[in-house]
Amino acid sequence: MKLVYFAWVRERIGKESETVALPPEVGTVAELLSWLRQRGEGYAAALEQPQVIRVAIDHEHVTHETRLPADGEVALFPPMTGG
Amino acid sequence: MKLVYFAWVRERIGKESETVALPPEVGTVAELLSWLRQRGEGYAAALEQPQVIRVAIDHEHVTHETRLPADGEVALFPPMTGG
Amino acid sequence: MAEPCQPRVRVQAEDFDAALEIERLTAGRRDIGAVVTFTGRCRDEGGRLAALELEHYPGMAEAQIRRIAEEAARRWALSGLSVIHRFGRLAPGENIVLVVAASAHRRAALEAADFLMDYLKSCAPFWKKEHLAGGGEGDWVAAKAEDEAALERWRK
Amino acid sequence: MAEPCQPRVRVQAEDFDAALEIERLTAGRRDIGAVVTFTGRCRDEGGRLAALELEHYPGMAEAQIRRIAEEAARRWALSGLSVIHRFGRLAPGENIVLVVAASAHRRAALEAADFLMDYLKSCAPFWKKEHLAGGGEGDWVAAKAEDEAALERWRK
Repeated sequence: MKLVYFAWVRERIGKESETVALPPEVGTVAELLSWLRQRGEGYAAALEQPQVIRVAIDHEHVTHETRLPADGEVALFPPMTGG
Repeated sequence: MKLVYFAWVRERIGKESETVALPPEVGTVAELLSWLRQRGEGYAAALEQPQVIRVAIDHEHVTHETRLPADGEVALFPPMTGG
Repeated sequence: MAEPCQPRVRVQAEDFDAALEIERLTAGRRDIGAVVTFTGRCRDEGGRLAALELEHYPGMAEAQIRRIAEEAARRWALSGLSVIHRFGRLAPGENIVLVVAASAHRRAALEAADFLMDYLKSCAPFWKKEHLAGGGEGDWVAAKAEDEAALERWRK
Repeated sequence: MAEPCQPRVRVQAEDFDAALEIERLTAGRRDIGAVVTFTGRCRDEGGRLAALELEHYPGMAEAQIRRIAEEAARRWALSGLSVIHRFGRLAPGENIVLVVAASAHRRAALEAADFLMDYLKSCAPFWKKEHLAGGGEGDWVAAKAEDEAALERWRK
């Protein structure tokens, strides 16, 4: 699974993107966020308030209840401030 | 009193403006419209539905109840279609 | 709130340039977050019209637009406001009216432009006569009840 | 109603020219009565900022703006719709975003531009980092609750 990060999520995690192999028990977006938080200080800081994290799968917004695809690009980012 | 006319009010009356001496009993805009209607066919056609006629005195909108000034420019016209 | 901005108002036969009017309101400004332009254009009404002839009441047209624009500048915190209204014979595709509203914030600029257009429609002394595509004069464009009704939105 | 218009969408570092984009939507058209432009610009926040750095999600940014623009084209009878969103470092006074909406009628053009700006604000994957006038980086601009609330206006 390719993960991409933006704005302060990217800054706190310390990388723009990475490819991870998810354990089988990680099935939803919410579970992905919980799993990532265990991966280190930067992840914990980025995801300490998971409810504010916005998520897109393959360029489409999804909710935290959404099931992850077998493959694809999952993006994590703060609330958007376009316009 | 100077009277000016616009759009179909002007076309029906057949002139752009005129100066009239009002009889003393013509004190309000409504009375002016009634008095003008007697002045000929064109006036009657222009003012047959006096309630749709919009009036300005010295470039400011007024109601039909407004008292006429001693002197000034009174404009009669149809509902506006600006913009 | 700061003093209301001084609106720029012009009534003219000539065309206008929206980009130039934006530039006039915004040049050198670092406090403007939103600029809205509204351009009203002449339509051919499905091929029926050759032109619109815009008659206006000289003097009152400018005074009245200024009153409307000053009311907008009192209601919303605007950095700048320009209104240009043309008169004379205008062909389909030609510009009729321009409103430019600049503000720190988007809602003020959008609402001010919306307000201006509603009031220009029903309260600025202009009248439109149709010239038909087949030649000859058509009717005077009638005011619409919905345009008068639109003013209610702003009476609060 | 006719087919919805095909929106033009661009995400780019370069500046844009509102007049050129108006021209692109309206050239040769005789059926357009109203053109609204909304330009969002970088503010210095009372002298506090030297610049905003706009980060975006390439690919998704354009796709997401297109989805929003297509929704606007379905909701309102538009003759044309263009959206351009910039990214990169932008100084106060520079343009950030442009929406141009053209329609036969003024209300459709105004509402579509209003809708677009509300949705771009909260739903387009851009993030703004402050660069301070004194040098150094400031904070990421936080999303405002009022921007999220503004979307409620369109849920009917």
